[in-house]
Amino acid sequence: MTTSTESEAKPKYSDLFSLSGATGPLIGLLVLCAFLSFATDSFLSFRNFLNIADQITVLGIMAVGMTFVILIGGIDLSVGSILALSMMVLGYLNVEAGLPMSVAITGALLSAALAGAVSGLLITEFKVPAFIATLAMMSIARGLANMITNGSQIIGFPTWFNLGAIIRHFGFLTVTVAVMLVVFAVAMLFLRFREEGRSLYAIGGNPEVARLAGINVRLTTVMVYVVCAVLSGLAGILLAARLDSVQPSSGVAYELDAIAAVVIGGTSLSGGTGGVVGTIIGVLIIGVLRNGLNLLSVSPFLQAVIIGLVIVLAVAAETFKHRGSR
Amino acid sequence: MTTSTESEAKPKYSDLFSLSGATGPLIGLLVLCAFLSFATDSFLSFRNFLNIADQITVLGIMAVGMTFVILIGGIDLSVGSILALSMMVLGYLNVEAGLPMSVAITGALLSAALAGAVSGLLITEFKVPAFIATLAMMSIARGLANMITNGSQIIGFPTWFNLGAIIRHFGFLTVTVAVMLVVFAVAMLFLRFREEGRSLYAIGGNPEVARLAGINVRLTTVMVYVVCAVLSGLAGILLAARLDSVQPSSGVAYELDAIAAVVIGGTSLSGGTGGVVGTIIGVLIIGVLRNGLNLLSVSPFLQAVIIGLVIVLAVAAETFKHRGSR
Amino acid sequence: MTAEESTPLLSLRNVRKSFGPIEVLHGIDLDIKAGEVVALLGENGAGKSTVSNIISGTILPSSGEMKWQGAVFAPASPREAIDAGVGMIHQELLLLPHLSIAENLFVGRYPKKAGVVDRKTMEQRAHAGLQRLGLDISPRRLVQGLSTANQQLIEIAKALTLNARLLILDEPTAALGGDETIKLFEQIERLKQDGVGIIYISHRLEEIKQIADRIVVMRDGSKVQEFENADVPVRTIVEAMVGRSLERMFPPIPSPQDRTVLEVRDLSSGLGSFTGINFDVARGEILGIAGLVGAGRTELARAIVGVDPVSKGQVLLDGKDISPRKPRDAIRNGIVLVPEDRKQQGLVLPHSIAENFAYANMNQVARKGWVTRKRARAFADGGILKFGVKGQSHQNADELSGGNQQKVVIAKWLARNPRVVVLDEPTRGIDVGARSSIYDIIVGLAREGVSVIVISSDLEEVLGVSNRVMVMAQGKLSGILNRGEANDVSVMELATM
Amino acid sequence: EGIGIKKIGLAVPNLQADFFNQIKLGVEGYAGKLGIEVIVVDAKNDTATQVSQVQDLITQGIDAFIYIPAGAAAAAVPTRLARAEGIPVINVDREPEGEPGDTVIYGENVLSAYQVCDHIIGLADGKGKMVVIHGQKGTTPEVQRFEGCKMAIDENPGVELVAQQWSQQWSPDEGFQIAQNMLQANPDINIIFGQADGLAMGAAKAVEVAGLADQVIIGGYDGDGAALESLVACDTPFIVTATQSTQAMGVLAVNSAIAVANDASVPARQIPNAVLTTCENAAKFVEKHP
Ligand SMILES: Nc1ncnc2c1ncn2[C@@H]1O[C@H](COP(=O)(O)OP(=O)(O)OP(=O)(O)O)[C@@H](O)[C@H]1O
Ligand SMILES: Nc1ncnc2c1ncn2[C@@H]1O[C@H](COP(=O)(O)OP(=O)(O)OP(=O)(O)O)[C@@H](O)[C@H]1O
Ligand SMILES: [Mg+2]
Ligand SMILES: [Mg+2]
Repeated sequence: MTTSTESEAKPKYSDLFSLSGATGPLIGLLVLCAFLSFATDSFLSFRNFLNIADQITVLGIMAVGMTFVILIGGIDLSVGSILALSMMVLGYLNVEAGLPMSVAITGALLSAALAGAVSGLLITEFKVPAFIATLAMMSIARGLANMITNGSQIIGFPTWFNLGAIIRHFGFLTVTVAVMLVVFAVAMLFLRFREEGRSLYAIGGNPEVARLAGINVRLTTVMVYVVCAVLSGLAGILLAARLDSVQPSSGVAYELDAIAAVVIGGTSLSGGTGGVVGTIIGVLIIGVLRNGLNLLSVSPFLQAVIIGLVIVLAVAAETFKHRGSR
Repeated sequence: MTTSTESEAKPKYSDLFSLSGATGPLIGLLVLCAFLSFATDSFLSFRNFLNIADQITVLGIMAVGMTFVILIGGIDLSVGSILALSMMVLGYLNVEAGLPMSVAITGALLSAALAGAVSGLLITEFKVPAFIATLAMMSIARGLANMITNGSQIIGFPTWFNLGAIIRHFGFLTVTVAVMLVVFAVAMLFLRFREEGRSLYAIGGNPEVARLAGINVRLTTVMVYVVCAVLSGLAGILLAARLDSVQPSSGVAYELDAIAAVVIGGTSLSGGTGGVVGTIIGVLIIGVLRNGLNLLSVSPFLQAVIIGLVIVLAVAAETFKHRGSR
Repeated sequence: MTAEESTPLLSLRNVRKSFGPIEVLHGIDLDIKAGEVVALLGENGAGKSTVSNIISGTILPSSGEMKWQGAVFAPASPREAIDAGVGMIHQELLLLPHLSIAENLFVGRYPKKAGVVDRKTMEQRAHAGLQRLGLDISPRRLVQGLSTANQQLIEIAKALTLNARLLILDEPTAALGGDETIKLFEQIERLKQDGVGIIYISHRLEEIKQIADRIVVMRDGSKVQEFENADVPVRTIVEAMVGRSLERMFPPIPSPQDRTVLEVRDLSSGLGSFTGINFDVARGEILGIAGLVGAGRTELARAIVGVDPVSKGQVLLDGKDISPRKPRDAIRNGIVLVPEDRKQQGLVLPHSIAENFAYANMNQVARKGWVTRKRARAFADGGILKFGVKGQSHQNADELSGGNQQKVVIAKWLARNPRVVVLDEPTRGIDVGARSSIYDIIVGLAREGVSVIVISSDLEEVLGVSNRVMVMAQGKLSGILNRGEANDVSVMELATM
Repeated sequence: EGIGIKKIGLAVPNLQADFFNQIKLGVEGYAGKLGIEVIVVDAKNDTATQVSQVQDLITQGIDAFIYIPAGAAAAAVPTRLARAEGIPVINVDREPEGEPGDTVIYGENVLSAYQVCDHIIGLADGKGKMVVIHGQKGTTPEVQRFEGCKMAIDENPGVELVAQQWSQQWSPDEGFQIAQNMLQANPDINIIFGQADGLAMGAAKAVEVAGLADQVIIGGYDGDGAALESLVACDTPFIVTATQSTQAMGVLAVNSAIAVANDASVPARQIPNAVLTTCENAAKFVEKHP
């Protein structure tokens, strides 16, 4: 019988970074990094790590939203299309309609939120399975994104916008990467310590139990899809800053990357277990892997095979760990 | 209380076509057909129905395999890639290696079966979630398909092969469509009336109960993924016949179509309920919708929006039906 | 008595409920006062859980009205009921396996400090709650992997920490042993003193006298009788419940034959929950297994039929080593298990009764591997009739009341005509009438020469049906008593060794 | 009157690619002026989908078929289907092996790619480290543009091709990522050829992020609307492209369709040149796309 005497009310360090289910992947990540450090001259450098941070921004932010969705036992296939929709709304409002950037950004995020709310309501009110509701939204949002400019891209954002993705403050921190870090931190604190965050685990564990415990399951579910969509919209805005242009074909198949990152990070697709720390590891595995394969100049066909193998190994490693500990 | 006295072992008609959960979609399909008959001159014609039958062959066969997988509570994202792999193996063995078509077809189906077996074993033995195992297999199989010819297509199949997709026996039945019909019929009988078919429902309903009831859950699960992969391979062979060529880029995103067809048809993604009749309706909805939108000359971007809306409506209709009956 | 005191905490007037076209509650009137314990009794399917679910906002009534302290009360969701002060523990265990015990206790109402969840307070309060029930587990432990009894205690702890004005306990003791039940009653007494009103549902009628102030009996969706005093003979209650008198609980037990059928040799669990178990069961014998909660009985049963792995030892049938590695090995040899947890292990809930019968009896339902719906229904109808299940073969299992579900689980396994039956808590949640018919069935099986193992936390039950009683304590076999020597005292002595 | 066709079917591989979208706009614009109805179908890069769509086009009774084959390879079946109904087939961009249409119109790739690479290598004084960001591996433009560029590289022994990588979708996002990693592996790169403008513009951003804008020269291909605007501004390392005459291709396709339908003769191959476009001459293409 253990009753810990020394337990404080303040967020605890170990709590925050708890790796539930993600130690396997963490080891995988470290092995990957070690291998790449030996196999290439260019991997192990400060500069390259900054590059990787840049490259994972979009996926990282989307994966946080996807973590919430998967935690409540849902799934969202529409994130890539919503990213494109939000980008096109941004470009349309700022460049075509000539509105100030603040309005354009708000509009882009609102359009994403709306798309998320529709998915959420379809799931809660019309009992459409999340897979289907978001699959439909994936098609709809992509169609709308294309219809804004009849398929063409938009360029001509104000100069400062692109600079946010380029200038490295204090020698390392671009605004886009900073946004990602803030999203990570807020999501981590929210999931660990906020009542609403904990309710996501309850809903994912068993929605009926959550309902009986007095949690507003429907509202929470809709909100989760809204947040996931808004984060995708935010990722779209960062991507627009980075590319200094928007095109309706952005983000195709990003949903699969995001889901893969979340699951590699130990969040269970059946809901109720996992967290953002694992997801960050998952995102890093995918980011480092892509970066490393390019540094190694591996052909794209072989890359596909290797990425598949690594994903499986990272997830299966967790099983081996459990077997060992039995 | 009814205890029927005359019980025969033979399949019953009404049983076979039971629409559990798919009456909503069936009504949706009929409404769609009625609308298209009025809105276009060309929809309601024998010729066009033959075209639709042609067009759904590949999706139809893949969706049957997907039905099995989803019935046991799994999912298979690799079907599109396995289709491509099997096509490329077929082309390589027949055209490049000069082997007879029978050997090439066997080889293609075997390669698909192998891919399915690997996914199945990852799921049962290494406890990798089906979503991730098949996501990885999707990447791996696509990479391998590309590596066979380094990304290029293969042409040069024997003449009879393409004719199988073109010549309409008795004025209506191509070999490819006939194969699809046979697959439908066998799957329907299997799921409804075979002991093994019924155990898929048990596994999907509650794998632990199924295990305690003496069902070999692991073996059955692996077999289901193998069958799903073989059906994808078969669909690949029919597609090769139709295109008279094979290319490694075939079948991208087909998994989403197949899953959508299955779920529109009333099979639940959580497993245990549904069946092939519903899936056929789902396949027809997708096929008729695509055909109809083309006949209506709807712009491609708007098509994406409409397809999304119809998918949602078809599934939500089932909810409305239930609400009505409450 | 002042006017305020006489206003009931909660009153129901003419409450009705239909599921689809079928009405299952036909106008219920009920009053609960502060500080009293009302026992709600009735056969399986009488509508007790349905009434409770309406009060707790889990489901909506079809018509009728409720008043809470005199004001109209119509909770549209559990949240509204909780906010009003109604707490309920449900008949079915409803816990979140991936969360800690503490979180399970406080889900939906976490203690907070500065906007964040105050884990320290939460864990302290959880710890206190568990201690009160004598549960010595860390509140940080995950619920996953806890035994059924412990999960039940956690459910109770959850209810006790609710600070409710009205508490509904739907069969809280179904999975508990004597000690735990006593602890629970102490807590109920304490709550009564604090003026909490309690609705207590149970099929263990002996308990009622100890705890209830008043008894309400339901039958087939109607209230049939109220006793203003709990001090009525059990027989009278039973008559009110089943509408006839019940002669006896336990039928005479036949003597076993000489031939040993099942032998368990030096069996140890692969999961570490028991070691070195040796016993045998003869043809036509009923072996009871008693023990305290967590003694390892369930694990032993699961190991015998190959559900859980074994680290060492053998299971012999007719002297032949058949040590099953998977359930189908055991089934093939005619050994079946009626599991403890019918929802997770017994039934595919969203499927029909007919399908559930078929899954366990494919060899009989299928002809050359072909199954038709008609044959499956006909087969299930046989079992339904024989066991008096209230339900039809085409109904889904989740539409049945808990007790009727249990009957379906037993019936589907007995339909295989097994040689050895292992029943783990066979009468959990089963009403008295049905319980005595299950005892009849058990004894009937023994007469036919089947060997039966009955695991139960209900001591009376073990003593009542067994030829011999095997007692386990902390994963070890502590003794086997013959029918003559087994009684409350001797069994408890061995169980606490 | 005298045109002979009322309805044209246009099968496009993928409208997400600006190149195809431009051709579509060219066909629609010109046909609209002539009073011809155009039905567009988008195969989303899938050959099988395209075959189905062509069946549906024929069901609608089109009088001519403009066929831009989808996927890395061109399928012969759509041509056969149209032929069986006696419908003229105008191929654009590529044509299926063994089943040529009545004419094929495609942008010249090899020579124009040579010109772009020659231009950027020239600006770098014929020496330095060069990288190539390819399009989708195995597609005709990917192969031919590299062939042309390789000629320019081979002519300049001072230029070393230090790395090449393939993208899946010719997209700016991929261009950015690939270039960033290439710059990491080889920080002294000074010449980049992106096989499409999207790739080149993405690469330009990566160069700016790396702070190497002064050192690197980037060439692209296609002459997308956005790329031309960027060249007009001329404030990035991306300074040259080959503008394909996409609108002209659309017009040519419609005219060829009319000619074939009226039994006039058309050349088997029509190859409008791509025009080397730099900061200086980009403005006039923005004004009016060729
Ligand atoms: N969701 C449902 N759909 C249809 N019928 C239902 C449903 N839930 C309960 N019933 C029916 O309502 C009746 C009352 O069930 P209830 O669960 O209230 O019984 P109970 O008295 O709690 O029985 P037990 O002692 O077995 O728990 C039963 O006949 C049951 O079959
Ligand atoms: N799935 C499991 N994983 C890990 N431990 C378990 C699991 N199931 C049970 N245990 C533990 O094994 C021990 C024996 O449990 P078991 O359920 O066999 O006891 P029991 O005597 O049948 O008591 P009960 O009355 O609770 O059924 C308990 O300490 C329990 O916590
Ligand atoms: Mg009940
Ligand atoms: Mg037990």
